[in-house]
Amino acid sequence: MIQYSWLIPTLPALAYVLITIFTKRFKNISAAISILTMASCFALAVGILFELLKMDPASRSVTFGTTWLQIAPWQANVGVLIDPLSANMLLVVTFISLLVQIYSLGYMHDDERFSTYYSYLSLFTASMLLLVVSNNYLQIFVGWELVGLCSYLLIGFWYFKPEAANAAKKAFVVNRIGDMGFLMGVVTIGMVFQTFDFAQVKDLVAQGLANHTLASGYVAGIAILLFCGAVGKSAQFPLHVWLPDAMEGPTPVSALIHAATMVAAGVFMVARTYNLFSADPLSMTVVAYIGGFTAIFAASIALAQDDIKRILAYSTLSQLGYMIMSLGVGGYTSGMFHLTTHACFKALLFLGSGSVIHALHEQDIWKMGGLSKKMKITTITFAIGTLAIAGIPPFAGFFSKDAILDAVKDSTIWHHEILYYAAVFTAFLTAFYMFRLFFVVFTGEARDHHSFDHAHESPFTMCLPLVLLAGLSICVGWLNWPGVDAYSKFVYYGDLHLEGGASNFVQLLTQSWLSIVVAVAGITLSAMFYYWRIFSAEKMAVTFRPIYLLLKNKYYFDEFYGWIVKTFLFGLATILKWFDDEVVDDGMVDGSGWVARKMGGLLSLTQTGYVQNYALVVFGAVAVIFLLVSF
Amino acid sequence: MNNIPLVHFLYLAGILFGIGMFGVLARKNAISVLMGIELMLNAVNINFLAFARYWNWNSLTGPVFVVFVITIAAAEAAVALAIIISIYRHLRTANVDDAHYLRG
Amino acid sequence: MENMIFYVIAGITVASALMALTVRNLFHCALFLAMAMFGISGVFLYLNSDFLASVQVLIYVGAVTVIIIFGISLTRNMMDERSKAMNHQFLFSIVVALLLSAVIIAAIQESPFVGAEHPMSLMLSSTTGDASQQLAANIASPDHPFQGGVAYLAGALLRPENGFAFAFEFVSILLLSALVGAIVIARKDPA
Amino acid sequence: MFSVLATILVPFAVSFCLFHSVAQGPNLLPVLSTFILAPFLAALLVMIAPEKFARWISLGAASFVLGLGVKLFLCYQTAVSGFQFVEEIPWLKNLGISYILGVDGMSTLMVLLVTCVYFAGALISWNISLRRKEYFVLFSLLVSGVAGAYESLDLFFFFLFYEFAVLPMYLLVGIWGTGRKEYAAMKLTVYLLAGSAFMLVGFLAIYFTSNVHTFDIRALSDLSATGLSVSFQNTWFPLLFVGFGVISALFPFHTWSPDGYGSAPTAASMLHAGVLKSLGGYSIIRVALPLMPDGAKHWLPYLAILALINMLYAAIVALKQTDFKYVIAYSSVSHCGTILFGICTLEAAGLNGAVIQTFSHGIVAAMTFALVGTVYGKAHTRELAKLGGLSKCMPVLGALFVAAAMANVGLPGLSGFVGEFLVFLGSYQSGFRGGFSIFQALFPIGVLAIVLTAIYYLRLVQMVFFGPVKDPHLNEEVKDGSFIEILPIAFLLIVSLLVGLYPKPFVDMSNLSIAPLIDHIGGFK
Amino acid sequence: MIQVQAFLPELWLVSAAFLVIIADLFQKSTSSKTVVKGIAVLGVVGALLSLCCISGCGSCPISACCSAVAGNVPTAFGGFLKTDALSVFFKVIILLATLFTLLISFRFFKANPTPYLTEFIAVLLFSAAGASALTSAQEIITLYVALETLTISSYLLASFMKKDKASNEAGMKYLLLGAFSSALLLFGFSYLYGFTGTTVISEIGKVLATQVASPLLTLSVIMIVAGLAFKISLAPFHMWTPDVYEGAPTPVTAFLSVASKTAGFAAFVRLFWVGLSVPALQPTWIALFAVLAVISIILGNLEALPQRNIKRLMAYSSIAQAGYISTGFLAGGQLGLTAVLFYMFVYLFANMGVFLAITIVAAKTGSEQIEDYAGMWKRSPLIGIMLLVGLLSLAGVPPFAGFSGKWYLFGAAISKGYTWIALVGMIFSVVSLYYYLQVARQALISAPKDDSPIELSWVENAVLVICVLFIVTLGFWPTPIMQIAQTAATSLFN
Repeated sequence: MIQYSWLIPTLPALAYVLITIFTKRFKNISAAISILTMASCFALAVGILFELLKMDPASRSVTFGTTWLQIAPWQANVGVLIDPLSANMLLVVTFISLLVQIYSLGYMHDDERFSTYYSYLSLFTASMLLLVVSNNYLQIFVGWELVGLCSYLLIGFWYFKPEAANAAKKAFVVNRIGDMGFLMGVVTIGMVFQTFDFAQVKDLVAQGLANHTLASGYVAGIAILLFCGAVGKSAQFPLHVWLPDAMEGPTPVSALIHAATMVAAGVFMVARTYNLFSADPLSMTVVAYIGGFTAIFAASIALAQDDIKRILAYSTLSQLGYMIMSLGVGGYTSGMFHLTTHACFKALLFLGSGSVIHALHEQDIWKMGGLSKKMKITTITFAIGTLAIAGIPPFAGFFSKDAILDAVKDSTIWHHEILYYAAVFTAFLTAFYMFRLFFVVFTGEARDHHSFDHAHESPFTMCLPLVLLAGLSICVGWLNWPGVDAYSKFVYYGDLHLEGGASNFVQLLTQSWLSIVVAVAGITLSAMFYYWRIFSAEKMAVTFRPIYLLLKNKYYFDEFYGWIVKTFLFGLATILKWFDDEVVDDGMVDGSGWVARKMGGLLSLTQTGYVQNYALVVFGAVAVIFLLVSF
Repeated sequence: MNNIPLVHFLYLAGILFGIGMFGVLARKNAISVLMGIELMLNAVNINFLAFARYWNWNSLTGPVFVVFVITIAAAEAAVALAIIISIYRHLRTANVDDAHYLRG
Repeated sequence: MENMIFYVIAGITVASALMALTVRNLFHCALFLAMAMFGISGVFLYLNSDFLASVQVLIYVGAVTVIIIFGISLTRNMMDERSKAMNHQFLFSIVVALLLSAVIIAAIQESPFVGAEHPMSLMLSSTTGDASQQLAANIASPDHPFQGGVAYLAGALLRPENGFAFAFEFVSILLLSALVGAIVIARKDPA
Repeated sequence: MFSVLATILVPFAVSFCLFHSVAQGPNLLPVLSTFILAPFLAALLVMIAPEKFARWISLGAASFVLGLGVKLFLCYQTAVSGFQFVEEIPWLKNLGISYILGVDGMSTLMVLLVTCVYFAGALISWNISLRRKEYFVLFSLLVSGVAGAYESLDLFFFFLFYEFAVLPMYLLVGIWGTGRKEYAAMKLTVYLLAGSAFMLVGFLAIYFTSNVHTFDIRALSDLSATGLSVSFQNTWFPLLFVGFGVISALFPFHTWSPDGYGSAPTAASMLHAGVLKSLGGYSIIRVALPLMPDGAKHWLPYLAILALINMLYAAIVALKQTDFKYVIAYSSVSHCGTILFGICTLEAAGLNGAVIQTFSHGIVAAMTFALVGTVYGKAHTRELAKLGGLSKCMPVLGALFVAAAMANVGLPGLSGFVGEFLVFLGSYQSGFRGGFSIFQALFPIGVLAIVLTAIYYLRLVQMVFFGPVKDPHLNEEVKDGSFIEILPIAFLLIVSLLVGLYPKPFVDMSNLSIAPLIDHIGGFK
Repeated sequence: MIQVQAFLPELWLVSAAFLVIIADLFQKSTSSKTVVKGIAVLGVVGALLSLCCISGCGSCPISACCSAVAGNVPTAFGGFLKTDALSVFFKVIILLATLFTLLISFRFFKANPTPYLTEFIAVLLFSAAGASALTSAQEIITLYVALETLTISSYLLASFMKKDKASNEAGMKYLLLGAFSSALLLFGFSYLYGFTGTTVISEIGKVLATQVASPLLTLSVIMIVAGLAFKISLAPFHMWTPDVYEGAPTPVTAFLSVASKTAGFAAFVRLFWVGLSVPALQPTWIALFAVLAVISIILGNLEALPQRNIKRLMAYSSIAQAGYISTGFLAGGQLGLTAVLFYMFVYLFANMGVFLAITIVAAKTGSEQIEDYAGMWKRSPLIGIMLLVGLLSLAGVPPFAGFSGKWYLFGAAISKGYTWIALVGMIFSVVSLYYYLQVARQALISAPKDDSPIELSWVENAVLVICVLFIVTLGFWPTPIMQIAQTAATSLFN
């Protein structure tokens, strides 16, 4: 099966081409093509997983490829690397993608650009899978950029909405800034190691570090450059600003791209190039702190948001911060595990919110309420998702989050205790704001009766993915059921060693009492505010108005960046345009023409028309020439 | 045979050439300008003959040149006067300055 | 004595040339010019060129000056006393004329002609193989210096093998052309 | 539509087969001359034929040449490399001038580029109605000149063909342009010829200083034979570089480019931006580097700064432009900066990047200008303030423009990425080799261009195609591109995709020229 | 031994001139004077064909150069007149220029009737004979007489439109400046004679070869340069050019710009590269020419920029062209002189074609202003193309012959190390493009103010087409003319 793995990115790409060129006008055929290719990709991914499982754990890595371009001494390949990491990602991507595509059948049904939508989804999946199966740095960059394009296209899918167009542009540009670093990293790798191949680079780094021909600081530099890309794509601080805005895209897109898969690409990339990151504590520290900071930072913003999708977006940021932090502190497995579980429950949450939006045509949570009465399936599945993200055992989030907290606690990096407390506090915040969302939207009384009256449960195509994902949100975590540790034994870096040490579920619960406590505390507090209404959120907002405003306005980062861009970039552009128009063009170019014409005009004044003046010049010239020649 | 040094003839020619030049440059009237030119040509003639003597009449080139110069100067004078008369018909003047419509 | 007369003639020539180009009245100018031409023909005599001296008198005094006076008469109001003789660049002209004259005189002073009466050797005879050498051999030698005789000149001008014949013939074309053209231009067309 | 397809396919097939038969046997057909003569004869034919046939003849010739170009690309023997299909006719023996045509890998690519753009340009000019006959005459002549310049191996003919192309350009801009067309035409012409002033004097200086007494580039490239001293090279290399650079809109001699392209008719800007402009970088690689390697090594680090300024400065200035076409024009300037920067690296990767970028820029710029022209033809304005939401009424053109923008931005999968990536790789490598630390300092700045390019292109997409429709008239009256308008753009997009998706054959082709050149020069050491 | 071949063309021209005058006696003054025109054209064509007899090969006159160099150089008048390949080449240019001038004058005088057409033609032919004789002259007196024949006739030609104030003024200015330029020239000659005792150019060279430089000698060289530079309108002795070119009748302007200039260069080439090409003087006058060439290029091109009158524009252009040609001249040697000859030949067609176009347009519109050329592409495409091709050839833009010409001129300069002159020349060529293109712009881009077509006679059509073809072909394929020019240049040093 693995030898057909190259088909995984190719099939959706073909689907894209087919839809774009031939079936634009036939909605159903387009959707069918897209969904069928995705299903077959999923099947392939499953097949690959099983084939890998059959192999010896130490050699679960298959790679093959062909030359893409060649300039001695470089050879850039296009190829496939199948190992547990990519198999894991393949499953996640193809599965979520498949579900989202099914879901979209209902969600996008009335859109006139239905086929285009599916073509973009196919293209996205193709690019994402290209990235995932890549066996070299260049290809991963190629896929990386292509998913950026698809993200751009899908955020701007409703291009006629100015917000959507703006958000799309912002997403692409912010990502590009990160990608600039990534590209520099890739180029540096090419320059230093004369190859882009993961395996070769890995060997060369190991050799170089072993015989001290390569400074670990150098490797750390490369790693940090690469990490810039991850910061952009996984929307880590300070490049996080694009992701909330990306919610302007259709909700299934948010679920697929901006929650489950693409934004996780940064995490995946760090994991994929882990040998570079782990070479030096510096790069690890940077990664861990950026991740940790993003986690708490985004969670705090989520507290004060009103838009259902934006809350989820900030939650995504926060969870991505978790994953990055986990990788940074050495929790390779826990990071990837959280990626997997998060993909399930975050996709669930987004699709659930999509279901709500589909029903109400409304995104402001304060205009919702009491939806549990009308949308049973959505409510239940959403609740499962919320519990999962809050880290309540035995839902999936509990296992992965706890693993991360463990990893942070056990890590050896600089002041890891700060990170630990931050992570715990984030867990508390997460539970709080997620349940805030849940309570406000699904419980209590309807606030906007007009839209409430029209609300209805979503069609089957939308509910089916919700149910499937809800099931997964419960069960995926059990892969790492203490004592079983199936996931940890499959995806790991270096030599296999199981940490945490909990051998059964009870032990795990006792070990991780803190995280459970904070989660429960968060839920309780949230319930006090929004369910039982013991406290008034409005009063709190008034009392802590500066903090509330700060959070509500996302720490004014958009304004700050906007100000920087406007002042510096467009200011510079204004100055340079002025320079170009006035100095270079009018001054130098037209100026030289002007000077020439003026000189011509002045010189032709010497042609006075008086013939004796001419004679004077002639004789004068003879005398002057003679004097010049003689002296 | 006189023994006036060659350079004295040359000086004389130079001075006459200068005077002729001055006439060409400074006189207002076209005919005066023409006179200046004639003087310059005569200075040339003095030079030729002086050098011919200096070269011991080794060739007749000098005097021959003078013959041609005189002839051509006469032709030139005739042509000049024709043009001056023609221009006089238009401008009612023979001042060189007054013909300066072509310029720039 | 002989030399003194030369310098007197030279002085008169220069003076009348100067007068010819500074006097306001054009008739007077023409007369001074004629006088200068006389002077120059006198100088020609000092250069052993009696024929050319007479030609000078005939052509310049007799023809050119007359033509000029004729022209002056045709363009009558040139003698208008009110108009200035000199143009606007009078001062510049003095400067340039003096400058160029000074340059010429200075150059002459620096030249090998100072003090030398004849060239050291007759390079000509050693290098020439052409018409002028034949001339040199035939008609002129230090013993029989050229006296400005008509015959010699005629020979030089007219014998085809002497080379100058072409120029002599050709100058007639020049004269013809000048004649034809001058007539056309000076002629007063019927209106 | 079918007659158009027939006009395209039949000559294409004919030339393809014709060349095929020749390529098998002894080289009897002067293939390379055909690239020059076919457009030239087409021009003559258009001149003679009635006006209504003008565009058909041109299109036929363009397809014929395209077939030939593709076949040339396929038939070039990569195993042998070096100059192939050489034609040599002595012209002025005593002055060492010969009519020499020949292609190596790099010029094969360029010839292919010329033919592609010619083809697309002929299609895009389909609806020209003003003085149509003259238009197609000049258009074909332009191609003839450009093709000659890329094929010439003799400096005299190189120069001759290059300038031969400038003149039709003047008239094309002057007569069929828009806006301040006469000013722009004059500026463009004067600038390009000013650049060539240095070229001409430089060529002659090389001829008279070298010991080989020929204008044959092949012979002149042998440094041991030419004996051009280091001081000579140091004097002339920068002058030639700037002279060639003017063609590629080197800062501060770039302003002809926005004005010229802003005013030029669509096909003319396509050909100029796509093909003629690339000649600058091409000739630096073809002439300046091999002939004066020491001068190159001495000067390129400093000249790299100019190239960098080009990249970044033009990109920033593009941000504030208010005219649709001016943004594209500045983008083209910026991309040419990348080409020059690639050359300045003096590394295999960088130079290959420059060549690929040249090809890519040619295709992509032509595509972008074709789009701008088509949109302008429908919306009748190019002011960004008045445009908006065009995707609503012209979705296909909108999608194509996004594709073009992405190609410009250097998105992988399209041709722009390959070139840019190699250029950056080369520049880093160049610094790494320790030749000049200046590169290492400059490299990160160069990468900024990819962000800036993204910013202004996306701004453009947003302002023109996205958002609400600003002018309600547009929505009602304007139709999407017709088949004949879409065809050339789609064609160019496909070429760009080909290069982007599988660059190996193209890079291999270019490396056939670059690898020996790098061996010859030796790089910064 | 006198070989008639040495002055056969002059004989043809002079005889034609006499015949013209005689024939006129038998024609009514009001008739169109077809016979007179016919005789004139035949005379010039005969003169051209007579060049074939020089080598006796009977082929075309240009190829006669090749055989002439083979050794059979017709000589007359004791070697004072020698028609070598170089002079044949110059003669071809001059005679072709005369032929063009005749053609232009026919159109010109049709639009501006004059009773003196016969006299005009006669004087023109005399003048051409002078120019032609000048190219063969090997001796200064002969050269001077020929030069004056050309010049004095030119004064008359310039003021020939005696009812036209501008023509009169042009004539007077030309005459006065010409006369004292020739006085200057003669003064220079007199000192040269003083130093060498001979007027035979080759002997002057031999005598001077042994002498050291002295200020007087230098002065005489400068005066000669000044006197002759007047003829080729090299700055700063160019001042007459714009006024005279503008005021003179267009055919005369054309004649002056080509024939007279060619003659001037012929004199320069003989005098300087044979007579004064000695160690004591050569560096001086080469440096002098370098400066004058550069000044001419700069002044001519800059002053042309603001011009509105096309003839005046062409005047400044011709000053600049003189500068370009001088760069080839000062480089000298076989290469430089070849370049000069080739460029002169190209210049002939470009300039004459343009002047023919100017005359035709002026005859129709009565205007010489550049604005009035608007829309020529519609009124007469051929004229539009001629202007474009001719002017761009003058600007040195490929693929026109002017480009090849400049390539050789600047190549020659660079080969002698005058790279900076070439650089200046090229840069100002670009400046020149600005004003040349202004004309081309009006003619080919602007919309016509007046739609009425301009009709051309078949001869004019043919001549314009020939000019265009010549210019384009020579641009691509200069080889044959280059080879002939090279043979001609070589003959100077034999």
